[in-house]
Amino acid sequence: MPLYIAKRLAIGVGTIWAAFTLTFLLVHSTDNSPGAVRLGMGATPEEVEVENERLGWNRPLLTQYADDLGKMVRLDFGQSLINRGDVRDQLSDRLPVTASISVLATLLAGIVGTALGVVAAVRGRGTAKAVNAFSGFSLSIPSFWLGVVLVYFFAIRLDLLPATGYSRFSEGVGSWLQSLALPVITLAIGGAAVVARMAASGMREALAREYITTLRAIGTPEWRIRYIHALRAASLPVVGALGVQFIVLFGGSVIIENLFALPGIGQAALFGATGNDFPILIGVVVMSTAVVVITNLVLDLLTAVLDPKLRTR
Amino acid sequence: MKQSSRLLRLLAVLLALVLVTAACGDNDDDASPGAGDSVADSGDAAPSGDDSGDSGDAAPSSGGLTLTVALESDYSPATYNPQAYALQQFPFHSLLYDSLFVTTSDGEIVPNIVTEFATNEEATQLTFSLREDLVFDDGSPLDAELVKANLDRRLEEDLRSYSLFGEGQEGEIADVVVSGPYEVTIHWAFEQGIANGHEFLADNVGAIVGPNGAADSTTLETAPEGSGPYRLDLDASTRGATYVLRKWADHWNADAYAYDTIIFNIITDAQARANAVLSGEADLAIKIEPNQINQLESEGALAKIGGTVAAVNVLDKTGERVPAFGFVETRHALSLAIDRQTIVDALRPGARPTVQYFPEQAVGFDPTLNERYAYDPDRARELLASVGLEDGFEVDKVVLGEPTDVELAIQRMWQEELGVTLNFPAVTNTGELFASVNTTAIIINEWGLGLRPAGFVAGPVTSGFMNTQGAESEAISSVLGPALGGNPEALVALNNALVDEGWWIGLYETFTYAGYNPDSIQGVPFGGISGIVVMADVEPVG
Amino acid sequence: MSSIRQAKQQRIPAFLRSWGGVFGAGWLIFMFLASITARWWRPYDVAEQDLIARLQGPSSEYWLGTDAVGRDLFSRVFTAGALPLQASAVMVLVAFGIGLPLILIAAERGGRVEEAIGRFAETIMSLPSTVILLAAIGAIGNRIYPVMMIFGLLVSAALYRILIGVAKSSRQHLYIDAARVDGMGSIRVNLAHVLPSMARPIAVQAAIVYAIGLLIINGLAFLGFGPGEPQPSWGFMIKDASDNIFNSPWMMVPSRRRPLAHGHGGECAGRCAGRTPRHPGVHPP
Amino acid sequence: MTTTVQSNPPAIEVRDLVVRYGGGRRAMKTPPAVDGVCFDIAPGETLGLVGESGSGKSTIGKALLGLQPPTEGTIWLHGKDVTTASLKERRTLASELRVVFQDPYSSLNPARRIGQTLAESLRLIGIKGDAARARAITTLESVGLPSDSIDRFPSQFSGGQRQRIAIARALVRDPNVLVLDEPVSALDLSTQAQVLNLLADLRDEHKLAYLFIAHDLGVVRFLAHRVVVLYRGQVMESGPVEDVTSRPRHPYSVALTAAAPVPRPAEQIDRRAHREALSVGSASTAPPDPKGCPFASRCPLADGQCHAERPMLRLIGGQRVACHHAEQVGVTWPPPPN
Repeated sequence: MPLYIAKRLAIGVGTIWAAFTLTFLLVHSTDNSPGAVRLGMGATPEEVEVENERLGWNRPLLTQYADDLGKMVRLDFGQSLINRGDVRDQLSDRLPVTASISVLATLLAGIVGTALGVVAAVRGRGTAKAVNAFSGFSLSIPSFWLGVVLVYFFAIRLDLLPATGYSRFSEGVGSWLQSLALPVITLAIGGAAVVARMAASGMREALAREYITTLRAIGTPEWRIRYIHALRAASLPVVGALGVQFIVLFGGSVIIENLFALPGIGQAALFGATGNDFPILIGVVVMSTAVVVITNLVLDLLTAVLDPKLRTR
Repeated sequence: MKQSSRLLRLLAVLLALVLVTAACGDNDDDASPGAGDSVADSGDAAPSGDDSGDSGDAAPSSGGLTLTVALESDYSPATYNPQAYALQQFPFHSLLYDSLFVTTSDGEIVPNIVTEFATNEEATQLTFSLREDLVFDDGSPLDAELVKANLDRRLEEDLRSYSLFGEGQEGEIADVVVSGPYEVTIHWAFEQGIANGHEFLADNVGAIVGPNGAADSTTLETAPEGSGPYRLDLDASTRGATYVLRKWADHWNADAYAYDTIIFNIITDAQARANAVLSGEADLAIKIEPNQINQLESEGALAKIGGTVAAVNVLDKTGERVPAFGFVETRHALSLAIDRQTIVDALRPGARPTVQYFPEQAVGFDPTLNERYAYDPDRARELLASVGLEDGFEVDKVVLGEPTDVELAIQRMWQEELGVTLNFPAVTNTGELFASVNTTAIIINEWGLGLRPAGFVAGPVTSGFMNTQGAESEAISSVLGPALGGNPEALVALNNALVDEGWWIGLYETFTYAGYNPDSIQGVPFGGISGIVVMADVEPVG
Repeated sequence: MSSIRQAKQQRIPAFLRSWGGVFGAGWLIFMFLASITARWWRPYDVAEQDLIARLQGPSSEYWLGTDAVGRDLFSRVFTAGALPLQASAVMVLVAFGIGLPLILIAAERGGRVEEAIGRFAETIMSLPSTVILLAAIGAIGNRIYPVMMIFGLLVSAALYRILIGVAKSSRQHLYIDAARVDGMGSIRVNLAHVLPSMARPIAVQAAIVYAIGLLIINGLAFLGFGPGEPQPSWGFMIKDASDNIFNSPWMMVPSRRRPLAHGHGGECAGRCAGRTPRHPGVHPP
Repeated sequence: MTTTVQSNPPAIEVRDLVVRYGGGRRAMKTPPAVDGVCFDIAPGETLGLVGESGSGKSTIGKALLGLQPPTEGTIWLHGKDVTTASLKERRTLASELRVVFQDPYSSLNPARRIGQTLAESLRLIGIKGDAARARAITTLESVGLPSDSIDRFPSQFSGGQRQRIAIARALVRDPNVLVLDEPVSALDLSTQAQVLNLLADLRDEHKLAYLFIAHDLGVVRFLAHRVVVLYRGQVMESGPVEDVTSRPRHPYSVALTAAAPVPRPAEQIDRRAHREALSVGSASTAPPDPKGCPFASRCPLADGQCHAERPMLRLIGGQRVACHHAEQVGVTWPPPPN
């Protein structure tokens, strides 16, 4: 087990390194320079050159890479080129928002998806078809379209939920949940569709196993067979799928945050992209990757707990 | 598919119900619809400073009122220095900084931290005195030395609000003299003097930053340093997204501000901004786009203020760039061929067609002008024929990126009615765009003329970038002097002259729109027709 | 008799043996052809406007209605397809171009080679792709083809994870060994035997990945990284529609139809190509 | 054994073959799949290679065919060292050394017509088009299939027919050595007999040498001249097929003989009872003591010596046996069937 964790950790560190390197290369592969971004349109080439010199942009690429990598290890992403603020501080302000959305969406997708999957597997063909149709439909609609429609109905027409804005957890769980309800639902529906499919096939497989027949033969109540024994067996691939789902939903929150005006990482990524704010871009990528890596590590451990075969490793 | 979409709807409702019930679990009235929420709750958002210094008579603020404002962009993106921004951003900075003079919601410019001011006889000097009880957080005073230190940075390029004090500009300052501990004298560079010079020192231009920021602007990049009625709660704020301002009870004018907490949420998406007001998350949304106007208007949550005029501005008055423009008949024909009502109805709902220069609310507005130059394509064709241009001609309008919808509409009208071809050569940066005024015949723009429309004529229209040819018009120059002095008849005459000479082909007068929640605030106090919301005058309902 | 029919079916790809698959594949092909040829048959130019007829519903004149400046949605919808359909195809090519060789090498070599490639794929897979794409746009600008190629690189890792098992089990076939005993070279074995035996899962994944590519492109356009106006893009049309949702809610319908139908087409063709993939792996955002 | 005449080298000669799966340090810890195996096959001779699954018999076949590189040892084909033949060498080699696999369903690419499969093999030695087609038809006919088989897909044939196709595929290059990797174990009994007869006929007709891999001694007895019994990658016993099957000298061979299926149910029951009486345990997953006899943990005769000392192959009677107690086997043990 410790070896297993160490291995996962090593992969996680590798992932963060890869994210950093990829973004670093992207940023350095352009004609644009941080000096030009920082000084804006009015600056002369000479001024831009001076500013680039000051920012260390003209040093050899490898020197900059080593330097930036060292800083990244200390979680120092430098200053934003646009608002001059410390990138780490700004992003750590925003991280809880994105994390809340994607974690809640993943949970919701997991719960709703599993429920749908189980229902599809246990009930008749009609239900299975309906669930299948639902998941096919939700997989193919863009989340941003869904978001617009949900806002229109639930926030504007029915006035049930807020359309925009984020209320901090510390300001009350109720308003926190309310402010996240629509974005989370928007994001979760696609994920629920995927989970539903996996849960349904896992459930069907589990119910077809021999030991289930044995349990039936010895008179175990049907609900116990379905919801205790079969579900436990089916939950393993679902938990595995949630890891992938989390990555997907985390990425999806970029669009959703802008739709719902939530001050999260995705919004920062968008601002960074439109403003060519290189430090923000690198910071966003590295920190998002770190979140994804940590979440996946947790899910891996959870899988290990659920799966006795892995525990011995 | 129909079936599955119904299923989806059902599912969405169920999910929403689950979450709402979860949300209701700990707070019963949270889910109640309507606007009361944002005003009534957050009792824990009491001001952090103790209010022992100032009296307890700050009656309206005792309830812990919160005002939530949705902004279309970050009003303080690069630094918290108000002098680096334009008037448009002042609603945000006005709460953090004291300004020498301010614009009220009546549109008047009045002293704020100035107690009294005077202009000398020749109008070359402006002397004003400051309140003596103004302090910053670190205890340093806001005195004459500091005001001088602020104004002495006027030549710094980054401090955009000071651009009018620069060399050759309409408000060039020769010197700032400290004439007493709390008394400052400004020497204007113009020999004729400036009669209402104090108006230059209003709002964002007159905002005074603290001693550290005045010494080194970069200190303002991470935190504001102002003596205003509110302090920025840096911990509760997220740069670029949310700014939380807490009232500072010790401020000399604290009683004038109704809210204990003001939250600015940056919502760049136009629809999301409108949604925020409609669903009650924001009490006030600054800048509403044309697409959202109908929606907000039907819910009774729209405020608007006029004063923005769109026009085709003729740069080539001599015909040396496009010979056809040498004839005043051509310019009139172009004006008569524009169906302004259709443009307004289709593309600028809520705007008002106009051919003239002065906004409806400004002195100098002349309703007869709109009748004289009303849409008349037949007359337009006649005019063109009269100068031998019945086959039309070609003219360029340089655009940055893509032409606007209005420009596309005008292109079509000129083509169909007159056979005049309007081309849109594109440039990719503003430098090129600005340079094009030296070579092209027309520009099309919306001008926020604000409070001093005549000054704009004296500046850009006759002697600035709109007249790089140096064209002269007796009709205009003869009335410009008295008009600048505020003579109503001269203003009307100036307006007529601009249109009759065909220098100014008005299109429509439009509005600045703001959305608000009528259940929580009384209305949107715009500062005159400047379209800037006066935050001090935003009042809660009841 | 039955064996003859069986033999004939052998030549028809599996996913075309169900109506859903035929529909999905047919729809994709139709949209692809219609979109890239739209410039020759569309009833109106994409920039042509009719201010009087703005924000109209479907009519005989404007089959899908008009947008906020009175431009024909039908012409715009179809014209808008060309770029995402092509860019997404490029993305799929890049993804398989990188992924398939790695998959084949890993499956053939096994052992440490497979482990190393697997680690690499796992690393790439854990990257939050949307954020990376935004960073790419921020760095190299709004250039859809290079950006989608980067996305292809990210997707190739997911493909690896899904298809490596298929490739390995495909190599278990004794006819692969038989071909090697024949003296066939590694490349020829892969091209002649391994790849064809993976055709079905590859088709499934290609369809899914293609649909995801479309959704990503439209998502980026929704965020404002589409082709510049007046060039139409589906994502921007949704944005436009959402800005006008009060004035004309129906605009959401035609603007949604394309991405939806595409997602669905890919999804359908993919699903029908085989059974639902056990581990879908790649999903739309 | 090594008294081969220079002018007439054995078809196959294998010396000290060791095969380990995987690479690196971890592979060195696990016992090799094949551990020091030696044998050779004369031209026209059939050698049976017997052992239960996991005994390494298929691995030996793969090593011969170049599908699994040997870790140590040498393989000669007609006196030529082919242990590490390059792909190019393999291609010429492939004409001499062919294979028939166990599973006729997996060994033919279902997407290709029979003709294509045969032609593919021929194309590699430069025979194309009509010449290839003609040769393919001849070969198919020689294994008892109609000539129109050439345009059909594998799915249109039964298991036995497919195995004939597989044999045709092996023969189409006109080889002189065939590796038969359990060629009939996937077939039903009547088909087994047909295929075995076909193989015997072809051997006689073409003077083929067979390495016949099987997991029971029954089918080996029918076809092979000599037999090698393999357990955990090591040779337990080898010798003429009659000697080994009728008078096995190794306890493991005894168990294998008893396990060979017999077509008569009554006898099958007797055999099973007998096998149980042998009390030979089933294969355990625990690795055997590297120093001792690999079979010791299952062997009813095992004693301290067996666990401590690995028995060497000894010549006893007609066969070579690797057992400390070989003399006992067949004399005091096992108890006779009742």
